Amino acid sequence: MAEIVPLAEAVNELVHDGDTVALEGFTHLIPHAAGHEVIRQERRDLTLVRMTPDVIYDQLIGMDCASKLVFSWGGNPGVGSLHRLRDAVENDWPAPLELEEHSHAGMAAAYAAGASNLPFGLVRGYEGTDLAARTRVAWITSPFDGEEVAAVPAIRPDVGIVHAQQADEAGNVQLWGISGIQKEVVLGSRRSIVTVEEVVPRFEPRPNAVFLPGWAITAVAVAPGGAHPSYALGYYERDNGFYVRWDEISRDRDRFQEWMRRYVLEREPSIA
Amino acid sequence: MAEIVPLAEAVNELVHDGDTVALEGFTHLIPHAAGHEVIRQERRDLTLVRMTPDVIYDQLIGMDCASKLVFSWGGNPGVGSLHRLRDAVENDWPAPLELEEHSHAGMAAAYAAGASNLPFGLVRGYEGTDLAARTRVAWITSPFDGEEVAAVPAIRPDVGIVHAQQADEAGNVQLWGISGIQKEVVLGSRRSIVTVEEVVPRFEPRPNAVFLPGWAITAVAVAPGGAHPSYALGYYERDNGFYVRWDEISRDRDRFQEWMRRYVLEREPSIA
Amino acid sequence: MTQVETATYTADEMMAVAAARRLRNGMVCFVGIGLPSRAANLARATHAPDCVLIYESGTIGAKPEHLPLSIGDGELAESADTVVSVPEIFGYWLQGGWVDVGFLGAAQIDRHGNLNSTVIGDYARPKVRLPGAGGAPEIAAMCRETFVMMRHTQRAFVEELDFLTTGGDGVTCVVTDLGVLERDDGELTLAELHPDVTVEDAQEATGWELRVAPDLRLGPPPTGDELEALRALKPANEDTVG
Amino acid sequence: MTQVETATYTADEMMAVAAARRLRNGMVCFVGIGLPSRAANLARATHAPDCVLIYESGTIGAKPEHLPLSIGDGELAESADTVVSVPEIFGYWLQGGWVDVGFLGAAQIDRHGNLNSTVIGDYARPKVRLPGAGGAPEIAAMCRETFVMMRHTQRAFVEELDFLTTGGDGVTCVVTDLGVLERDDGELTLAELHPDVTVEDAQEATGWELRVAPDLRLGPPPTGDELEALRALKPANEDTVG
Repeated sequence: MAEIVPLAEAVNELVHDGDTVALEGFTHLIPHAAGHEVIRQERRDLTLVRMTPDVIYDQLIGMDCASKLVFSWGGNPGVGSLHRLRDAVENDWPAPLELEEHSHAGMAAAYAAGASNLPFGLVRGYEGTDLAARTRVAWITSPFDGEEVAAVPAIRPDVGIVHAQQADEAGNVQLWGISGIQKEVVLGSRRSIVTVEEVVPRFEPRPNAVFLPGWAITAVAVAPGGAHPSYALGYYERDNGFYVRWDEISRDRDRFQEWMRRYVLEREPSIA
Repeated sequence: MAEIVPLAEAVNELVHDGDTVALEGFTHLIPHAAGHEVIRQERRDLTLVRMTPDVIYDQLIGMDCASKLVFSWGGNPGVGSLHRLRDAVENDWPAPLELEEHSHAGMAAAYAAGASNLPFGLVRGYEGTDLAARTRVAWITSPFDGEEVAAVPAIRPDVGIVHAQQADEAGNVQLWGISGIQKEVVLGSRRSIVTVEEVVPRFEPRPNAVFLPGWAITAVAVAPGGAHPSYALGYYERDNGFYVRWDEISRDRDRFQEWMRRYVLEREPSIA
Repeated sequence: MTQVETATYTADEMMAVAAARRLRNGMVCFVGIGLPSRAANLARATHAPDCVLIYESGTIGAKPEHLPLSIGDGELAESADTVVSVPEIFGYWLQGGWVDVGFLGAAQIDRHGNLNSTVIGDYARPKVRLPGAGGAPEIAAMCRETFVMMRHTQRAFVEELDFLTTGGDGVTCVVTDLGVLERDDGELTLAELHPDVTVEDAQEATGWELRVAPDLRLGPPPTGDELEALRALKPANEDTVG
Repeated sequence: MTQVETATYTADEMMAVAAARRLRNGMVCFVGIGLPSRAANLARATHAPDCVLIYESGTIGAKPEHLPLSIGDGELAESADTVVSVPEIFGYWLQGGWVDVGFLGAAQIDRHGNLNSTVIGDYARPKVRLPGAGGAPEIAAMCRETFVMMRHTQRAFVEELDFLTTGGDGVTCVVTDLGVLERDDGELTLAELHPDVTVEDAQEATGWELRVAPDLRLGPPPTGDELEALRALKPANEDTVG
């Protein structure tokens, strides 16, 4: 049964140096507040996993939390490059960053395999691309009809972190709108943290909602605005302007560090 | 785009002798009306596929529509045996019935593989059981960690048939409540028929609803009460008494045939 | 509190009570219809209100007020925390490793807890064709432990199964209408007797030489509360059925 | 009808119009953000109102009134027929074979339609690290056909890719700001020129010797309706962005 605990406590207890950590969110409900807490607690040598690493991963990488990134699309959506990610890959700053990259379809199959407790997932893909030689993929021949499909190793992070709209007192969680890969991450990770906008007495049933029972979550932490500058459907909209400003802030190492000091390091656990 | 057509026309055009046909419904929304139409049109030599064949499959088998059954649990839920199924397997009446049986987990993975256009699905199971020698299963060694898992061949029926609560004028379909394996069947079949309780101007968004776009369906047919004696959440309840009565009706070959003549063969397309 | 006649109760009622007592509050249970569902809902109505019931139809956290007659009864969906697809319930939830206890029945069981729910007689030409595996093989393989509920007869508790549908390694206890068998050193061993049942009764109903635990327990009879709760658990429209 | 200045339009506008014209009503399109999304929504606003837009965030049948800035914009979810998980959108819908047209961009393309969106320079020590594959490889492999939209430059239309991210076999046409290339006998061939563009302009912007179709077409300029619809397609909160 998930305990409702302060975010700082959840990160302190559940995220360790060297862990494989997936802070997921497919363009919605991105767990920024949790990522900032990981930065404040100076976790190091993490293998960061995410289909669409964007601003919060740029921040984690620029603050030297990660030694490896497993991903399928790394950019600032609608804006352009992630400058801190590029600086790490192109110039080893602040440290070298090992990459394991996939396609979205491959990574989605790998997450689903992890949630299903299977050693690998299957996907029609990778063949004939240069990606195949640069990532973990293998070919499997169908024992029934001889057809070949690609196999990708299951993703089973040490810690899965997602943001949701609501929890109830028992630590159950409900999220709605674009739900991306969040269910798979929570179910496929050894430990999980879900930050939520608020705790409500009971959930209102909603179309396209994902319910995550408290007994499948390790810790729930209340973090209002915890997805900002991403959005939480029904709570606040995407701060598109921030994504544009991030392009400028993150281009320069000094300006990036100054911003992080001011808006993340010197802040109490809350949104930046 | 799905056409809204009379049920008799849909069955006549889309279900052929010798086809592999899945009339699915996991204890809810079982497509009885469509099954009766298949019986009336005297389809023969069908390979019938269903996780939980119950009364409507008993009727199809007893009326000599099928030469093979692919399934994982065949019984009269809450009551007992399917006497027509047993008579076919135990005494070859009205004809021998070949069986390919699976576990629920295996068959669910096979349907999901079919919907995913993959040659096979993966499941932890079958090992150490007598089932393994009696069904289509193979073992695959993970190329990443050497672990073994079972592979089951994808299910891709010629025709998938399900019942749903509502369609709209464009042939889109919405169903809700227990949705079982219906999405996988419609998406994984070469052709599909969806019977619905009614056509509505527009769908009300609902929790736990499954939306099937008209462009993924071959034909939609209006069949009010078309799940009876199964139920359609929001429309009518399960006729538990019928399932009990079926036990008596179906025990005796003559009584069964008389019942089928009276309530199915001599009726117009509608519920029995 | 109403007065319940506790002096008379049926063997099936004792079986349901004994099984329900084994569920601890908060456990996540994967439940089949029939005896298992009755026992799990009794536990929820008595000492384990926060037991989480999962049915293979995809209902998670079902809280039925009436006993479901099928795993797909509408009340299961309407009272559930959420309803997921069948591939998801088996893939993410059962195989994913989230279930504490699986609750099964079967037609035959052997001393190792292996189960047959496929055929009596030869597979190709069976004397009785049974419904088949359903969810049982993976429930027994993937839950932390599996409880079996069966009426105790020589025909059911056999030296050799006609067909091995479900491997018994995960079966930790078998609750019958005579008592409870628990796994000891790999073999199902008589660990508890219901009131007024003897070791000889149990041996007589068992098709193999039944081991008896040195610390054989005598299970207490149903309490008034248990019987009252059990008898209040009626199917939604029993009239129609009966 | 309002008066729209059709005499002046940008090359990007022409590109969007030319791409939109290629979508037929009722087509199911798997759409990326940016140029493809703009063109697909223009088609929906003009001649193809029943085009079905699928975004990889899991929104099926999205009908945004504003141009989404990311594939996950709230309006996509709120206007969609349904929202499914990311494994489902790629597994059941894209890989399942339900999509008519995939709509992609890229950093580099070669004469066979192969695409690079991974790196410029060497993979291990890149000059420019690009975002990576995203959904592109499977979109190009699984859709019935794939349209590519790219601005036409020597840096983008190259003799040899720095990295082959996405195989080009399914790419049937490439819409640029200069014209349209179509696959002929396996090779992308100049099939249509936008107004005021010459074959020489296109050749100059292409890093390989560009084949020209014998029946090279001259595409008509945007109509007033097209331009009006295109210019009405604004991001939800462009102010914030600009």
